[in-house]
Formats: sequence, C-alpha cells, structure tokens
Amino acid sequence: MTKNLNLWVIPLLPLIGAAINGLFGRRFKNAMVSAVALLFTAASFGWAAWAVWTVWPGSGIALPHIETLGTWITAGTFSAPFGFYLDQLSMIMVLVVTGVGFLIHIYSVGYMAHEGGYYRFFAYLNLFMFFMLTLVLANNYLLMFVGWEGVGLASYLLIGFFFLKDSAADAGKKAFIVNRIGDFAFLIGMFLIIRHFGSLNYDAVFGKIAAGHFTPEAGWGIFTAIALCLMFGATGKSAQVPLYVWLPDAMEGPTPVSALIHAATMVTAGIYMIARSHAIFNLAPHALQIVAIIGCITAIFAATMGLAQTDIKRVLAYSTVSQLGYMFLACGVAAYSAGIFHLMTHAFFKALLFLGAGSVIHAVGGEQDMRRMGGLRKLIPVTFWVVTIATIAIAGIPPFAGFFSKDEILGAVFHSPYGGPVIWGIGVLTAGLTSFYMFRLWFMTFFGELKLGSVELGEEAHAAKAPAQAAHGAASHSHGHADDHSHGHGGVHESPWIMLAPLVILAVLSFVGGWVGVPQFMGGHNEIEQFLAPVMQSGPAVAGEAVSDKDATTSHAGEATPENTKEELFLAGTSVAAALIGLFFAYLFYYKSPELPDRITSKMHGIYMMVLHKYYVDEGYGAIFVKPLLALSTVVLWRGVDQGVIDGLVNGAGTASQGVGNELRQMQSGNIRSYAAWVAIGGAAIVAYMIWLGVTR
Amino acid sequence: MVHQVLFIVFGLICVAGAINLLVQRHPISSALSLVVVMASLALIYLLLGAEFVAAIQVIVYAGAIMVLFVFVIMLLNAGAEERTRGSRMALIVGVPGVIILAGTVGWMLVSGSGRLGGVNLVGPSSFGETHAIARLLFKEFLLPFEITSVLILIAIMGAVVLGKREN
Amino acid sequence: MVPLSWYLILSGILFSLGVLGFLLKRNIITIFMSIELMLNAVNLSFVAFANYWHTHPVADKSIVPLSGQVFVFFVMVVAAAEAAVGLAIIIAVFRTRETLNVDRVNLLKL
Amino acid sequence: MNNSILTLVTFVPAIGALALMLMPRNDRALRWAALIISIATFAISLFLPMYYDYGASGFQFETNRNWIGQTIHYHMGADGISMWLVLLTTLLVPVSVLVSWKSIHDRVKEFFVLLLLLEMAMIGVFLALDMFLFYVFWEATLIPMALLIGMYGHERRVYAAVKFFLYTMVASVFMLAAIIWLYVHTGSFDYSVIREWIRVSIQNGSVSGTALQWLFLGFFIAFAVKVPLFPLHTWLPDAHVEAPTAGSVLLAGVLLKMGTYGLLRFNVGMFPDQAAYNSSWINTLAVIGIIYGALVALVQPNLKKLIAYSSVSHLGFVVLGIFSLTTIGADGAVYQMLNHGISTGALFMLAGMLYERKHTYEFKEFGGLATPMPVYATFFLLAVLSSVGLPLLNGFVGEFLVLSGTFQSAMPHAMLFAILGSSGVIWGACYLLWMYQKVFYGQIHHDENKTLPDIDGRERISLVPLVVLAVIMGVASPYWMKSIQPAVVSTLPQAAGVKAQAQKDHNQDKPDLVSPVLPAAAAVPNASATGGQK
Repeated sequence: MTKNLNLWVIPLLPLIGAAINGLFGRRFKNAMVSAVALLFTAASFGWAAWAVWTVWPGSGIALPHIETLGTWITAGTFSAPFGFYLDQLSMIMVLVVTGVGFLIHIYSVGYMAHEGGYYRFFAYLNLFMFFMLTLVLANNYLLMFVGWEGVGLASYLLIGFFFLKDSAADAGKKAFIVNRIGDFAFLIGMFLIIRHFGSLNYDAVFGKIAAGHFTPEAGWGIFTAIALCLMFGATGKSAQVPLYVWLPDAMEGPTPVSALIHAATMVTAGIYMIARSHAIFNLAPHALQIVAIIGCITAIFAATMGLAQTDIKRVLAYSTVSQLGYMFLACGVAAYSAGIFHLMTHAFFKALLFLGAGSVIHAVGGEQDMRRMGGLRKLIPVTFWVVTIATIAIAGIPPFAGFFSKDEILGAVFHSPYGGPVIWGIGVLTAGLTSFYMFRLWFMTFFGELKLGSVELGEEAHAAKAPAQAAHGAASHSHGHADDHSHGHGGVHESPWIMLAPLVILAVLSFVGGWVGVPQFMGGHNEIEQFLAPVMQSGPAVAGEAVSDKDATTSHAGEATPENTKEELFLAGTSVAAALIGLFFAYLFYYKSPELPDRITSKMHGIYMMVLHKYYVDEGYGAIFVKPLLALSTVVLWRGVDQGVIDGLVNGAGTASQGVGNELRQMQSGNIRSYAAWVAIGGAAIVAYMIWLGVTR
Repeated sequence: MVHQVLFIVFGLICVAGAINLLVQRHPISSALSLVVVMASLALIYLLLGAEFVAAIQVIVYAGAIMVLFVFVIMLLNAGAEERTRGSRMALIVGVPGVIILAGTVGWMLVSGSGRLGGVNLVGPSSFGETHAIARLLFKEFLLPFEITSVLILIAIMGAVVLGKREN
Repeated sequence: MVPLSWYLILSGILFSLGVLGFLLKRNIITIFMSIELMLNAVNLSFVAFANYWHTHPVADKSIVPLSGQVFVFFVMVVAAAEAAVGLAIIIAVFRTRETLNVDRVNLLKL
Repeated sequence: MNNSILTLVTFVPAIGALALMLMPRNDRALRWAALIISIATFAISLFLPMYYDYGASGFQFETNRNWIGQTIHYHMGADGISMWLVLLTTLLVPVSVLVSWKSIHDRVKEFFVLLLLLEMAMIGVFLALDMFLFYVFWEATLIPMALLIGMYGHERRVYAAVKFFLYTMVASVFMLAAIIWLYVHTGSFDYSVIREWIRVSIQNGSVSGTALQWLFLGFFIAFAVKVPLFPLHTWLPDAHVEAPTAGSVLLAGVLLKMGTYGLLRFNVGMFPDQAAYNSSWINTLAVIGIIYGALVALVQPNLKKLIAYSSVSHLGFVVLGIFSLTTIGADGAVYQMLNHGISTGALFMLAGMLYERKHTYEFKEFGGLATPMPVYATFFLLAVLSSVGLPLLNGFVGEFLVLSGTFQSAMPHAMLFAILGSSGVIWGACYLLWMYQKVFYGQIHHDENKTLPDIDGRERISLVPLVVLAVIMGVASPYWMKSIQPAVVSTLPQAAGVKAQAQKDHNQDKPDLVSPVLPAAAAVPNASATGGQK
C-alpha cells in the first residue's frame, strides 16, 4: 500500500517562504521576516521527518517511494515528469538538508540582526532550501538538474549578497560561471543518457541497467562517457580539482551562507549525484578510477593550501574542499555508503566550525584575520568549547564523528583495487595535515596572548578594512568589512543565545554522529552501512571488484575474523596516530613557540609563497582562459570579423557603386568634340564587330 | 587600261581635295576644296557609267549645297580657326579611332578583293540611262520618294524657323 | 577594268578623312563640311556597287542593279535637307554665342 | 468553410491604424486609442487557442478566396506553430505601446499608425498559406519597421534603417525568384499544393535535384538574413541600437521569428531532402552564430548591442533545433522562438526604461543601480535568468529540447554540434551576468545614479505579463507542446518523423548498446533526382 506522502510539500514550503519574504519582505519588520522564514523551514523539516518516519525500513512501505505530480516537459519521444523519489539515500540527505538548514536559519536570525537587506537574505536562504530539496528529492536527472542550477543561482545571490562590494559581486559571478561549466558537462551526460535509455527517470534508467542487458565490457565506452560527464559536473558543484576555484572566493558571502551552502548542503550535491548514479559508475571502472584520483589529489592539494591561510574562513573553505576530496575518494572506490556517511558527519562538524568562526568574528567585531586573534578562550567560553569539539571531530580523533567516517573511507580505500596503499597513504597524510591546520586555527584563535579586545583594534580593523561605507538599502547602519557589523565597541563578548543554541546542538551531533557507523572490528555493527545497503546494492556490483566490495561489507557486517580485525585495527591506529602527530606539531608551532613557524617559512620562502598564493591557480586560469578569450572576442571577433570583414563588405559595396557612378559622369562633359569622339568610337566598334562576324561565319 | 589611269587621276584629285579640306585653316578655302572633291567624284561616277547621278552630283551637291555653305561662311564672316590647344581628348581618341577604322576597312577590302572581282568601264548609255533610273524610282522606290519630299518640306520649314531673327 | 575594291578603298579613305575632319576641326562649318564629305564617300561606294551588280548579276532577284544609283539620289536629298537645317542651326548658334568655335559651344558642360 | 477569425485578427490593427489617422493630433487620446486597439487584437487572437482542435494536425481556421484572378488566393490558415507566434505578436504589441508611452513625444500619430501596420503585416506573415500572399506580407513588414527605425531612432538611425531595409530586400528577391519558378511549374501559389507537387515530382523524378537545391538556397538566403544567421547578422546590432524601444521589442520579438518560421515552414517543409543534404553546413553556421554571438556580446560597451548579439546567439539555437530534423529538436526550436520573444522582449523594454532615465546605453554610465532601483533590478534579474536558461524558467525548456534533439539527430556530425551548442550555456551565463554586475552591482560612481526613480506603475504593468509568462512557460510547457508537436511532425519530413518513431522503439525494446553511437545517418541524398529519403 503506497501511502501518498505528498513529498512535493517539502520543497514547496521554503519556496512559499521565499516568495512571501521576497515580495512583501520590504514592508515586514525583521522579526516578522525571520518568523516567516523559520516557520516554513521548520514545517518543511517536520514534514520531511514525518515522511521519513512513515517510510522507515521497518514500516512495510516499499522503497524507493516514487510520487509523480505531472509532466513537466514532453516533446516527441521524451518526457520528464515532476516526480519525487524517496529512498534511504535521499532520506539521509533530506534530513541533513532540512535539519542543518533549520539550525542555520536560527543562527542567522541573530547573526544578520544588524545587516541591511534582512528580508532579502532570508528570501534567498529559503529559495536555496527549495532548490536543494528539489535536487535531493527529484526522481529524474532533469528535475535534479533544476535543483542543481537552482542552488547555483542561490549561491550566486547569497555570495553576492553584499553587492556593494565589487569583490563579493565578482565572487558570486565566478561561482555561477564555474558551476555553469560543470553543468555543461552534466547536460552532456544527460543527453547521452537520453540517447541510450530514452528517458531520464531513475527507475527507468537503473531498471534497464539492473535488467542486466549490459555487461561492463560491452557498453563500457558509453558508460564511461556518461560517468565522466556526470563526474565532471560533480567536480563543478563539489569544488574538486579543476573547478574548485570558486569555493575559497565564496567566503565573501555572509558566514551562515558559507556554513549552509559551502559546507553542509550544496557542495555535497555532487557526492549525492555520484552516489545516486552508482549503477552507472559501477559499470565504468575507468571512470571510478578517475574519480578516486581526482578526490585524492583534491584532498592533499587543498590541505596543503589550508596550511598557509591566515583568514579563518579561507582555512575552513580549503578544509571543506579537502574533506570533499575524501568523499570523492570514497565514491571513487565504490564505497558510496562510506562517502555518504562522511558527508553527513562532515555536514555537522563543518557547519559547526563555520558557525563557530562566525560567532568568533561576530565577537571580535568583524575581524577575520587569525593573526589578530588570540586568547579568546576565556572571553567566549561556549564558542570555545563548541569549536574544540568540532576541531577534534574533524581531526578524526576516535570517539568523535570524524574518526569513524574518515576511517571508514580509508579502510575502503586500502582494500579497493582502485585505491590501494599509495592512495591510502596520501589519505592518511591528508588526515594529518587536516588535524594540523585545524589545531593551528584552534591555537591561533583561542590561545596565546589577548591581542584583541582593546578598543583601538576594533577601530583599526574598522577603518582599515571597511571600504564600503555607502548607505546600504533601508538600513541606515554603516557597514563593517566583509560581512560583520562592528558590534558595539565594548570589546569581545559572547554571542547571544540564539546563535549559541544551534552551535551546541551541532556540537552534540558532531560528537554523537559517528556512532551510527561504528565498524564491526570496534564492536559496533555499522547501522548506516546496512541502512544504505539496499540502495547501493540495487545496481550491478562494481566490475571486477565484486568480491572485495562484498567482503568489505561482509567483513564489516560479517564475523569479525581475527586477521581481519587486526588489519582494520592497524589501519584505524595509523589514522589516529596521524591526527595526533598533526595535533602535536600544531601545539609545537603555535602554542609553545609561536616564532617557530616564521623561522620555517623564512627558510622555505619559495614554497611558502607558492602555497600562500594558492599555487597561483586563479591567476593561471585568468591568464589561460579569461584574458585571451576577452582579447579574442574584442580584437578578432568584434572589431575584426564583425566590423571589419562583414561591415566592410557591405559598406564597400555602397561606396563602390558611388565610385563607378562618378566615373561615368565624366562622359557627359558637354564638350561637343568628345561626343563626336564617342560617336566615332561607337561607329568603329560596330564596323569591327560586323567584320568579325563576317570573318567568323 | 584607260579606265584605270582615269580612275587613278580623279581618285588622287579627290583625295587631295579632301586632305586640303582638313589642312586649310580658313573655312572658305576648305569649302572650295570640297567643291573640287565633289567635281572629281562626279567624273568618277561618269567612269562608272552613272551619267544621271554625275549630273545630279554636280547640280545638287556642288551647285546647291556648296553654294549654301559658301553663302553661310560669307554671311557669318567666319574668321580663321584659332589654334586652340583645345581638347587633346579628340586627338587621343580621334586619331587612333580613325586609324583603326581605316585599317580595318582597308584590310577588309584588300583581303576581300580577290573574291570581289573587278568592275569594268561601261560604254555610254548602255546602263545608267535616266529612263531606267526614272522607271525604277517611280515604281519600286515610290514610297521612299514621297517620304523624301515630305522630309525636304520639313527641312525647309525648320530652316526658315531657325533662321528667322526674333524682332 | 578597275577592280571594285579600289573604288571601295577610295571611298574608305574619303570617309576616314571625313571622320578626321569631324574630330579635329574646331570650326563648326568645317565639321559640317567633313560630314558632307563622308556622305559623298558613301555615294561613291553606292555607285560602284550599282555598276558592279550590273556587270556581275547576282542570283538573288531582290537586288536591282540600278538601285545603287537611286540610293545615291536619296542620300543627296537627305544631305541637302540636313545641310539646310544644319546651317540654320549654325546661324542661330552664331547669333547667340558669337563664335563658331565648337569648344565654346558647351552650355551642357557641368 | 471560410472561417473569418484569421482575417479579423490580421486586419483589425489595420482598421485601427486607419481610425488613428482620422483622429485629431491629441497625443494622450492617440496613445489610449492605440492601446485599446492592440489589446482588442490580443483579445480576438485569444480565440485561436480556445477554439483550436488539439487533435487535428493540419491547418485550422482556414479561409481561401480568390484574390487576383484564379491563381492567386487569399489563403490563410493557422497550425500549432503559427498560432502561438501570432499570439506572441499580439501580446508584444500592446506591451510595446505601453513602453513607448512617454518616450515618444513628437509625431506620435505616425508612430502608432506604423506600429499597428507592422502588427498587421507580421500576423499576416505567420498566417499566409499562399506564397504570393506570404511574400506580400513579408515585404509589408519592411516598410513600417524601416520607418520606425528611420524616424524615431537615435543618432545613426538613417544608416541603420537603410541597412536593415536593403539587407532584407536584397535577400528576399531570391525568394521571389524561387516562388515564381515554383508557380511556373506548379501553376499555383498554394503552399500545400506546391509541397505535394515537390513530393510527387521527387518520386517520379520529374524535377532535378539541382533545381530543388537552388530553390532551397533561394528561400534559405531570404530567411537566413532575417534570422540572422552568422555572416549576415551585422544589420541587427545597428538596427537595434538605433531603433526606439517599441521597435526593438518587435524587431527582436517577432521579426527575427519570421526568419526561423520561414526556415521551418518553407525550407524544411517543402524541401526535406535538401534540408537533410544541407543540414551540416547550416548547423555549422548556427553553432558559429551561438558561440560568436555570445563571445562578441561579452565585450560590448553598449547594453542594447549586447542584447542584440545575445539574440544572434539564441536564434543560433533555434536554427540548430530546426536543422537537427528531429521532432524533439524542432519542438524545442519552436518553443525557443516563443521564449526568445518573451525574454529578449523584456530585456529590450528594460533597456528602454533605463534609456528614458539615463538617455544612454553605455555601461560606463551605469553601476550600482540595485540600490536606487531594487524593483527594476529584480525584474532585470528575472529577465536575465530566463535568457540564461535557468531551469523552471522558459529559456531552459527550449534550449534543453533543442540540444537533446540535436544530440540524437541523424544528421552528420550532429553530436559535435550539440556539444558545441551546449557550450553556449556557459557563454550565455558569462556575458549576461557580466552585464548584470556592471549595471547593478558595485559602487555608484555617478551621483545622478543615486536619485534614479524606480520603475513606476505603467512600466510594471508592461513587464509583469512577460515575467509571469516566462515562469508559466517554464513550468507548464506541455500545454504549448500539445499543439506545437502535431504541427511540427506534419512539417518535418516524414522520414524524420519515422526515424523519431524508430528511435523510440529502438530504446524501448532492446537497447543494444553495441549499435554505433551515430545510428546510420540518413543516407545523404545525392543531388540526383531520385536520391529521395530511404
């Protein structure tokens, strides 16, 4: 008995919230705006929870649960419905999106209290929720593409929220265009799917694959093509190596935006898409190999860049890119459930870190540079403890969530043919680097002497960094640098409870989150793995690696054979060790002898500058793609072809006819003798012609 | 044989007159040289047995038209031509034009002369008698004859109108 | 027996001289006379052909040998008419422009 | 069976124009009269979708009377494609009347008379089924448009008007030659008679392939200039920059569609084999148009020129869709025609409103306008997003169908064209967002920008229908597809229709993946007479 869950209500509620705030928000007071926003997000979360609860595996309702509302596009042989698809994977995603989203909404009420354009912010936030939920709940690739581009639009609007600042507007535009490049590849992937499966609906596509018509060898060309296109689309959205450049710049947006979009939900869309189309990826072993490699490169690459950053949000941004690299790596080795598990835990502690950083910035009046912070431990205790939990979680130290999900991935990588010890080694190294830069952030912000707190610094930060003084919209309030208002100059103080409550909840989740997936050899029975099993096993097993995938899960779920556990324990041990080493170095560099890092950086100046300037990738992209493109289109295309060639021809025809006319005018010179001459010539010509006729005939 | 000698003599006179027409600066002398040309032509017509035409030539052309010309020259008291360096255009276009014309016609005639064959001196009154011409004129060519009369009438009226001095 | 081509050559020469006169001379009357010369050259070839057809009869009945001479007659008529009207025009031109030099008669010059 | 609805729709604006001429020169009354007439026309044209029989696929509401002697008929009819284009026209005219409320203050009467005459001619083009009548209306659109540009434009208006006029006139002469050639051979001007004659004569080989090829080119050149296809497009930016706002809206909204409508109806409809035969180089031009138009738009210093080049790029998609000769592609092309009319019409109106305030289109005069004019900025953002092709807005549906149709088309190199075409998606985002940022974001550099008035009631009324329609067409596209689909299937060569059917079966039963990526392309019919479609 399929109960009609009206899944379409979940995405619709935030859309209504966005519409109300968008259209009438100008006239509402802030309280009313936040009330509308929170109400609709909460309702959506409630409905989602209810839907998940009713469809929970034990409830007898067959999963995946599909509801179609009506056809959206139909032409010729192709049609795409408004369809919604609920199965274990989308259950997790919908809960994470609405849950974390709701917490961040609460947080932003406090955070954005003094910002201008309050209604605009919440309208965009709700709009983002609508698109993200459409993406997660869609039952076909086209509707997912709607969500896909929609979140791109929402991130464009939210990153460019402080549009008075050119850097924010540029960052927003950069994000949208880079995402669009990814969407281009996704579009091609969809066309390939239409061409070979006739439809984009998941059940149709996966049904045909599951029907076993395809042996990996026979159709590998097509599947690799589709998988690669989808993968390239995912790199655009989840900021992987070639297309990650937009994420660090996206920090121009307000911090809650970074937390929601660039940590918890949007960037994970790519991972969700790959996990969702695992059936295709499983049949394209080469594509999986590439996914793994890209994931690994991104992880290590971003981690190194995170080391040198001084801006607190940039560090977190690079850490997000690095963690996404982990998830990509997990998907690359076909351990999709491990990827999703890490996605979930990452959503908790990364959102917490961003919000924590936000409350730190909020406390110190808009200051983002870590070098200017220090010794805030006692001034903002709650934030301190919450950020500590998150930092330990992300570093991957056992009882916390991060350890379990990261270890799950590293374990899967070690066993999988696509992973292998080399990539596993890089993974562990990245884990070490992660813990190093996270604790670096931790020490620099909360320990050391109190550089902050004095009024002058607030002033100096205010003056030095506050270019945008222009009155902003209705708010008469003058504008601090970046996103934060210079809170009252009374020095450092703890954020209001409305901001801290979500932090505490997230902290609990970061702590508890990991226990869902405790692996066998540690006594747990990895509930999340079993929970996702029906989804992940529905497609064909990964080509040529069927066994290990099975045994990876069986060894986890199955009996804890002695040599199996010993090996697993060894793996877990190394990753914990890496985390602790990172902690120690951070402690050494930034707590015991703060001058040490300067000495090291002065020695390895070249490398340090490289890393500081993010390997000059942005400038490289600019020089390779953007400038030549602009030059080409200005000089060659517009001036050259358009005005030069084509207009030249057209106007040339005009002037040519004038010239000929002018020449002919000479004949009518009015001089009788020239007329006589022309008559004579005419006569001669006729005579000559007649002679010629006579001769030739 | 006689025919050739006479032909050459009168031909040369004719050409000399024509050249003189060009060379002379004063119109009256070129008019007179034209009269010489016309007379020599009349004689050539006689050579070809066209007595009536020769007579008409002398009477109409030499007698009437040339007299008219001389009369007008006298009337207008036209002086000698000025040496205007004038349009060199005529030189540039005229001379080569004429050369081409003469050249082609000449080449044509010379190359074609073989096929044409000769014409011989015709005895008196065996060919171009007036009555034959008259019969021809008033039978086959009656219509052109009437038209030419109308033409003459119009010409006269034209001349009168143009010549009249508005007073 | 004089070959017909000689007559035609003579007529060609006269005609060319007429054209030369027509192009080179500056006095309108002289130009007019060279036109007359051209007409006479044509008459000559008419008569020459008339005689030629008489002595070498042509199969095609439509050519009447004597028609050459009748044509000469018509040419003369036209020449006379033309001379009359032409001279009247010249007089009219002279009356208005006081010159016979053809280069000055250029009201049409732009 | 002579249904007079079509004659009514076509000639009400003409009668209105006549009435306007007789009215005294009171500007206010003239404006209101013009508005009422155009809204009346729109109301009448609404009867078409109401009484349209969605089952039948042929021409409906047909009226066929003798016009000149027995051979030239006044034969009008509407099918799925032309009906919606007529509605687009009758929608855009009242909107352009509203937009030119304040911007036209001298010679107001002539302006509105020309506008209504233009509307009559445009509707006539879409409804005419007699080739002679079609040509008459085709030329009739030139005169009012050229006058509109010439009399009411900006600095270089005369140059632009003459260029526009000559470009179209010279090209359509070739079409006239082709029409006459066909008349001589078939004895009639009627579209379906000619189409039938061509089909039959191909079968029995009585007409040579080269003749058909020349006819195809004759029609093609006339429509390619109007579309505008790549090398023949330079008249568009000049005409747009110099035209008054109303002129631009109608020029972009409807006149460009006459070109693509002609390509679909006449080039593909009457010469299916030649369409397949020439599809590769035409598609190349279309793809070049897409990328070239976008790249050049990227660097335009002038707002209206940017929008003009964006039209070149968008219509490249339409031509790509038409010459993919697949049902999906052609459906998408027709739908994209309607979308482009709405989104670019809106963009031009917004540019016009900015011109009323700033009297210039140069970007350096704008900057940071979002602060003084937030409502205007929102409308502009919606128009930009619809033009960029954001899902749930109308642009996406058209573009997606065109590209997926081209992707599956049997024409040679179709997949390459589709991939290059879909790169247009990126360029579209680049230049439109670049423009949006230059106009709306960042600091306000010019002081007078601070006090710019936001858009007032009248301007909002003219924008709301277009924006609402953009959203509705993005979400509820099956309503339109229901009527477009049969019309397209009957226009496209049967082989394509059959192939689309085969494609469907091919997917349904056993999707053998081993089949080469490009199913055996329709054997490119050699130029010889008998080389008909397999």
